Amino acid sequence: MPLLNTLPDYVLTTKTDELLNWMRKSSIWYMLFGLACCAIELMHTGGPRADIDRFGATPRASARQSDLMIVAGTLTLKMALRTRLLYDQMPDPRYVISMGSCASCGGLFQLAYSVCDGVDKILPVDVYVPGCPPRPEALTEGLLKLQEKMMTERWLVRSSNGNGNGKQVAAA
Amino acid sequence: MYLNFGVPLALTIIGIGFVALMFGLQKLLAPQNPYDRKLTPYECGEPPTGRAWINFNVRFYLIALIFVVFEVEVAFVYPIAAVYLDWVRSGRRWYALSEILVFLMILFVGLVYVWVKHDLEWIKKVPVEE
Amino acid sequence: MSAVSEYVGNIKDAVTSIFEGMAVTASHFMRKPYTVQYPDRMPVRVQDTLPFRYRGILEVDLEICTGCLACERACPIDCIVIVVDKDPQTRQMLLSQFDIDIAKCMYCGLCSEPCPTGSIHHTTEFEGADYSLESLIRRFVKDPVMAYKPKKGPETDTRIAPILNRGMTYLDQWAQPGGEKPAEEEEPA
Amino acid sequence: MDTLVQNLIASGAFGKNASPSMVAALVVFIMSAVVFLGVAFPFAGIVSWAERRVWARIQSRVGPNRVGPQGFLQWLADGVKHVCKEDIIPDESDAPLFKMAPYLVMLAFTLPWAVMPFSSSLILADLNVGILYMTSVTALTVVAVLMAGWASNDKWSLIGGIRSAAQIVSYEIPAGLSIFPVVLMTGTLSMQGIIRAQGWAPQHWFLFANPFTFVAANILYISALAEGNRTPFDLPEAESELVAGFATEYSGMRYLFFFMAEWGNLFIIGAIIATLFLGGWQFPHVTKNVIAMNILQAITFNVKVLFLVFVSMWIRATLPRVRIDQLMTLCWKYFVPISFVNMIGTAVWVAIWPDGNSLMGYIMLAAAIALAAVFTQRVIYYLRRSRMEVYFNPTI
Amino acid sequence: MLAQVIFYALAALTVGSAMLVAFSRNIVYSTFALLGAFMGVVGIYILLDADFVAMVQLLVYVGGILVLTIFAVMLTAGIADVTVSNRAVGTGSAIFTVGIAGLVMLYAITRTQWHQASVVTPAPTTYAIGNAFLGDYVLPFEVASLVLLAALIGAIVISRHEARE
Amino acid sequence: MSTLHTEEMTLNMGPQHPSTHGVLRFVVRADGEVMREAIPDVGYLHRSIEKIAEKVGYHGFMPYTDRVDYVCAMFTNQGWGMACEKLANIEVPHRGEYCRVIAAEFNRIASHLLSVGAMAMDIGAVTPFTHAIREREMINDLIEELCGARLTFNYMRIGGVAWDLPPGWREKALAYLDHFDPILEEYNALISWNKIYIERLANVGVITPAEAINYNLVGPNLRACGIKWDIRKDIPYSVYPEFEFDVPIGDGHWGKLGDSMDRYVVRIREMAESSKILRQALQKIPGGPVLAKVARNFKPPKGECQIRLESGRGDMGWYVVSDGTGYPWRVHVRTGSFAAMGIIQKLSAGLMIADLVTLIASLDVIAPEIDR
Amino acid sequence: MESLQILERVKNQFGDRILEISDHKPDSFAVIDPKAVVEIGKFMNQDPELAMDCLSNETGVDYKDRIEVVYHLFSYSKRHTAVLKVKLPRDNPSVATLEGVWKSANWMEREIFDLIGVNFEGHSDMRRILMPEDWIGHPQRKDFVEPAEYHGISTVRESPIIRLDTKKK
Amino acid sequence: MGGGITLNHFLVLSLIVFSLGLFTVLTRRNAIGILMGVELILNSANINYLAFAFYGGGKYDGQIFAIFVIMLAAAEAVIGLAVVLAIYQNFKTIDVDATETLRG
Ligand code: SF4
Ligand code: SF4
Ligand code: SF4
Repeated sequence: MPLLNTLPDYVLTTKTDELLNWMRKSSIWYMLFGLACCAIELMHTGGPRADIDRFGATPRASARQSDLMIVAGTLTLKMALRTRLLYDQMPDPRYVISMGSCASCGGLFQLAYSVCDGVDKILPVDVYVPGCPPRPEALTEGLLKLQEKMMTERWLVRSSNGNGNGKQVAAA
Repeated sequence: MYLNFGVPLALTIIGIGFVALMFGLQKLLAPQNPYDRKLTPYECGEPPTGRAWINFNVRFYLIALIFVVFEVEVAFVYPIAAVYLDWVRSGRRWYALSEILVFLMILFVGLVYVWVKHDLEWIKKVPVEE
Repeated sequence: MSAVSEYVGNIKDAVTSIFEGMAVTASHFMRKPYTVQYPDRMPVRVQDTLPFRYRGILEVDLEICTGCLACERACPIDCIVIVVDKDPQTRQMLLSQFDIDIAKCMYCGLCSEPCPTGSIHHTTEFEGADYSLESLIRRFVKDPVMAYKPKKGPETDTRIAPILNRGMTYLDQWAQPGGEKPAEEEEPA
Repeated sequence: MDTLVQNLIASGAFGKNASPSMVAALVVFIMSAVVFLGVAFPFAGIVSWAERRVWARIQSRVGPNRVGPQGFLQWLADGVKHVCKEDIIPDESDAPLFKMAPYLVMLAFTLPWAVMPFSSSLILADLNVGILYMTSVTALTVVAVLMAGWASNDKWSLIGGIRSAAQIVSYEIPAGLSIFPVVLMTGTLSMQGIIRAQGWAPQHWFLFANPFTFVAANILYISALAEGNRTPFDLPEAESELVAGFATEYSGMRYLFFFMAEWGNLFIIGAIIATLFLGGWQFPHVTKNVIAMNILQAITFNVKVLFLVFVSMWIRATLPRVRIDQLMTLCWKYFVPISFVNMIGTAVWVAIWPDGNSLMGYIMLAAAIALAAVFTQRVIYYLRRSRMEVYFNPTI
Repeated sequence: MLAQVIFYALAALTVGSAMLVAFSRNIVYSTFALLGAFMGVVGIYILLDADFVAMVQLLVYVGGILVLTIFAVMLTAGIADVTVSNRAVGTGSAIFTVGIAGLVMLYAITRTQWHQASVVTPAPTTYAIGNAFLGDYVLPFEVASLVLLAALIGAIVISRHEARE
Repeated sequence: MSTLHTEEMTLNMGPQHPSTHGVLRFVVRADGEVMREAIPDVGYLHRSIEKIAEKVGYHGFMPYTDRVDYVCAMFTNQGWGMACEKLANIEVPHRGEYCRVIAAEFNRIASHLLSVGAMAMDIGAVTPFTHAIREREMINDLIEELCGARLTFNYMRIGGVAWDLPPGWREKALAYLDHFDPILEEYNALISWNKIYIERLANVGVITPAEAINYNLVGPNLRACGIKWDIRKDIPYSVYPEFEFDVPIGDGHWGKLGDSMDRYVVRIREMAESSKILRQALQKIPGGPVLAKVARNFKPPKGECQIRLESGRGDMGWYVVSDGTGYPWRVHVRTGSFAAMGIIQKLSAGLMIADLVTLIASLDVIAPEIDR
Repeated sequence: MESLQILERVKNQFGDRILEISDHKPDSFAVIDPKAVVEIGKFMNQDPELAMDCLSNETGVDYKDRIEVVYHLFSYSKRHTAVLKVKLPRDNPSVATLEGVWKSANWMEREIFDLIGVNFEGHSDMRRILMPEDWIGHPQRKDFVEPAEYHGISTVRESPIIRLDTKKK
Repeated sequence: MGGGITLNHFLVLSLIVFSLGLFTVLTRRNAIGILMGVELILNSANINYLAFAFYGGGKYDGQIFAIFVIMLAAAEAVIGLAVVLAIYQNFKTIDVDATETLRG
């Protein structure tokens, strides 16, 4: 029986939480999920210049082993359903970074008939990274923002704010 | 000797215990939030088509057949390889050598046979469309 | 080529080519990495190293914005919203809203080209990641300000002069392809 | 270890009438636990971090450097993260087998440490079938992988599992055959015996004993890589083809165990090679002190092993992946016949020079040094050739 | 004492897995249960001071035959629907036959007075076997290789005509 | 194996699959490791750019052309520019053409780098990929300084280019080229002539010249089949006639003519050619304006035209119908990847799953170019 | 050969099946009878003078009153190009496929079917290629209206910026 | 081997394994299942060999026989499974009864 968000709020438990969060945030494995132009910048982010591996973030091919889904690019309606399924197949706790204008709100493709304007229509998004495409440093900054968010999460300690562990997304 | 083989036993227990311990820890620390769509097989985002438990290709199977024979042969050669040096030292070298040679040669014939009969090749023929 | 020599040749090729490849990787092992340790472990901020033309997040100097709406018209996807109206008493153009949705913007630069004063311009800033879309809207007008009136001759106001100066240099160096005159933009498209 | 037990009992540490078998069991258990938790498990983690760093460096990146000094604790972070991950058991899968596979994999990874000869006396169990034991326990991996691949009920997993199994079993043949030259020359199967038969000086290593052993060493190394599913033989985990191979459906801890076993096997591969061909822990007798001597030997052994581990990382960063049919061709048409030749050649060699031919050792050593020289020259050539100072970014 | 514990543990493993093999309704489970049986037998061999044989068992059975069997199962059985092992002989009659045979042998075992020599101290067996192979048993040894060759070629020939078509 | 009736298994490769470049999907009907066929399923990135062109004006469409083929967006920019110029026949200043060529050729190198790098990664070697990315970073630095963006350039305008070369840029570019040529050689030593690599690529996915033309393959894929055809030489546009360069074509040196290895090698050699062109262009770039005067509300006369140019993926056609208003009536882009994708189903029969990956990579298909 | 000459030659061959030849700059084209598409295609492909071995582009255009399918033919051997058009009625337009002559027509026609809604008779698999199978309507038509939602995903997104209207202009 | 483990222990153990193997052979209709049963039987035979060798005073003949048995088992498995394969691809089933009916 998992004892998540059950323990009372002592120094020890909070410290444990911090440790766990710190460990978790230092090993974010993101899913290889490039959709469009931003995918190129995603590759560059993994590449030599802005080496996101410094923060322990390595790409994984399978949704089962990834903690983070970087939605990099235009989300078409045809792709949206698959994206939802992929997100569902990721194990909790899981996070989503919406990279680029298209993923955030459809961006310049709001005029298009076949584009789902914004990934937040189908997934809960944690961090929005503006840019078209965001340069690798910008994406790195988005990752750091996500790490900050993870640090504020309550893991074992009972969570007063609604900031429980992960996002227990219900079946949809 | 029992003492020596106690070590693998101990390692077995330790290994299994370690894994079990870790799983226990995970039970404690990890969230559990299964729902049907999460439990579907991973198919690159597509809903799965067809089942995975199917009759697989025979190609690996022939490899395995050949493998077992040579595995046994390896198992046979170990003891004679171990004593070979003594026999050489005790002056019966050509006898021992010929023994080994005969044994290996017979199996080498087998390998050559399989080779020339093209049973080592990976047949990349397009299966006929029915 | 006979079978045997091919057999041997294959082995030879494999060994030599792999040898070469290993040499290359070894040499790379000796070189220093090419990584910019953004954000913390680097001498200068990345923003300062970016070229002048870099199209980062948009910035508006309201002091020199004439409220001509050229940028709003030029933007293909309407992510600029400007509300400018005449003040009944002082017959002045009053800018009461100037919002840019940087989440929607595609950083194409089409808006800053027609701007007569270079008021709207791209900065080298790219860090804008945030937790919500609302916070990605840049609101420049806190309370209504008067639109800038281009004067004949040089700018006199000491407060505005440097800004206008920057704007003009920006126009010259960046935003006026082929010496196209801003005068042409006035006619409605 | 027997001696240790006798001493303990004699010293009466366990009271007057301690049953020897119980004491022995206790000692064995504790020692094994120490070796596993103190060496095997941390090594598996650390090598994963090391590989990421080495790999990154070769790709002119930096690699994980934020967790702890130079990111040294990255492996710990990964571990804890996986403990905190949800553990998914797909409902299509065959739950019992799905759960059992990680246990088997870990078993296959733990067992070989029993005969790991760290030094002249630091060895858990000097089985007199040591090397045979070492090779045969890897058989468990095959079953585990097949189990995982089948139980996942996922196509990628199935293909990955079957590929992996076929590959491991095939390469057991050249591996086994390549061990024989050493066995023929030493006449023993025990790890310590094999090491004792060599000297500390390179020309006394079996690597340079004669041309056949040199080839055998290389074949054994490559085959071991293939058995460990390492590039260029990482077809089962071929990310670009099969998503994550037989581990596609595994998440959280269960996946981590496959991961760990793979890294940990690197050490075992290195140990086998170092023992059979690189003279194991052999170190010149600089001191009479047994403790100091053992420490020196342990260091020597580990240095050799780690070097081999590094080489495997290096290879992984260099080579592309072969196709399954090429894999089989390489095994059956190149390695197996060559190993046969090796074995026969060594047998003849031993028949002629039962005590080895020291001159040959020197010749081979010289040849190896010449090869290394050529290699260095190439490396320097490439270093000179490229002008990496052309970076337009002042921040580098 | 300890020896007894270990023996019974191994025996339990062996028999348990064997029962799973015999009674499991899913042939895949039977196949993987075979692994347990083999491992238990390996342990028994070691108890019986036959380390080399144990290793060979591990190498050949677990590493070879078991894998081969798993492949065969994966290849032939439409695995998803082989959860039933329909009976050739009725279970009742089978149990009857097996029971009779078992009882007879049990009787034989318990009644017979085996000549038991004094237990020798365990010694490495590899050399002895090797010497035997090169010495007294040289003929069977060579014949063995011929048998293997025959098996190899036979197997290939049998499965040849579907390798070509 | 087929007499053994091993059930065939239907695999979904993609849409999220590491090997498929961008979101493509293949329904693979495989028998064990051997494929019976792989049916491409595209459209996961259909962003209706052609329709958007009818909503935003001629100038406003320029940024969208970047997204048609983001790996080498310069060519799409140029294509749109050329189409509009042909419609309204506008004369592009000489220096403007030079700027276009320079930018475009740099972009071609970047595009080919990504292609060959991704190919190496699909075959399992990650280091070449990261090295290619590193080189791209440097090219990006250059292009960024030129036009202010790394990927979606929006550099060209109808009637020329938006910005002149910044001061000191030529020297940097030349310095980069000096750095690039050795890197290319090193890259070859690292991966191209690697035995395993050649074995993986040779004799895989062989395309005969006739097929290539019939399926309307273009660019490197066409040249790999031994057809010496390059728009830059054969239907000259821009200022390419002023440069010395030759067109590398495939010669089945490692396997059959027109196999994956040929396609790969053609790309490698084209990078060297591009660097040649760049050196010449940077040497003899003339002075003058870079942008012709074009009214901001650009209204071409009624009519239609198609232009073709040699993009990174080969012959790219822009078909524009104008009804005389400020908005184009119909825009259609004919891209290389679209055609290349059409041939995969035919080629895939009898390959292995691993080969499908290399086949896709060697054809260098890019999702947005297929779907637009 | 010049484009116009090519069209003339075809005209001589087929007479009144070529409905019209326009030398409108910059690209001249010929409008042909929809029923004759295949034979004209075959002719232009096989005729040694023309040798149009490549159908480099095929696309559909929706003029509000009619739908045109445009063929851009090209010859690698002769290095000349020609443009053909067929005019089709707007409600269920249909024309014979050129897949038999040029393989490249296969996907292009699928795209035209998907986006414009021209049905190509005899095409090997006339499925949607870009849009999802369950999509309604042909987007490239001028009168296409974007559906409000697709599988529960609404396709409209209001801008987060509220234009505060002080007074009407 | 101390601890009061006698020869009979091993014999009984091998007897049980043998009976189970026999049972498998009898009841399985799946040819592979039958082969598994045979493997079990051979294992029990080996246990006997080794037990007798062990308790019969340090002679190694038992072990050598065991090795030969293993070899034969392997050969038998190879041939057997090859036959299974052949049957399967001739009759599309490995149900032994079915094959009898199908034959001829
Ligand atoms: S945000 Fe821009 S760069 Fe990213 S996918 Fe959308 S259009 Fe492409
Ligand atoms: S940069 Fe482009 S998209 Fe952004 S506001 Fe300006 S014109 Fe609009
Ligand atoms: S174009 Fe410039 S001056 Fe005109 S409204 Fe926009 S920012 Fe102000």
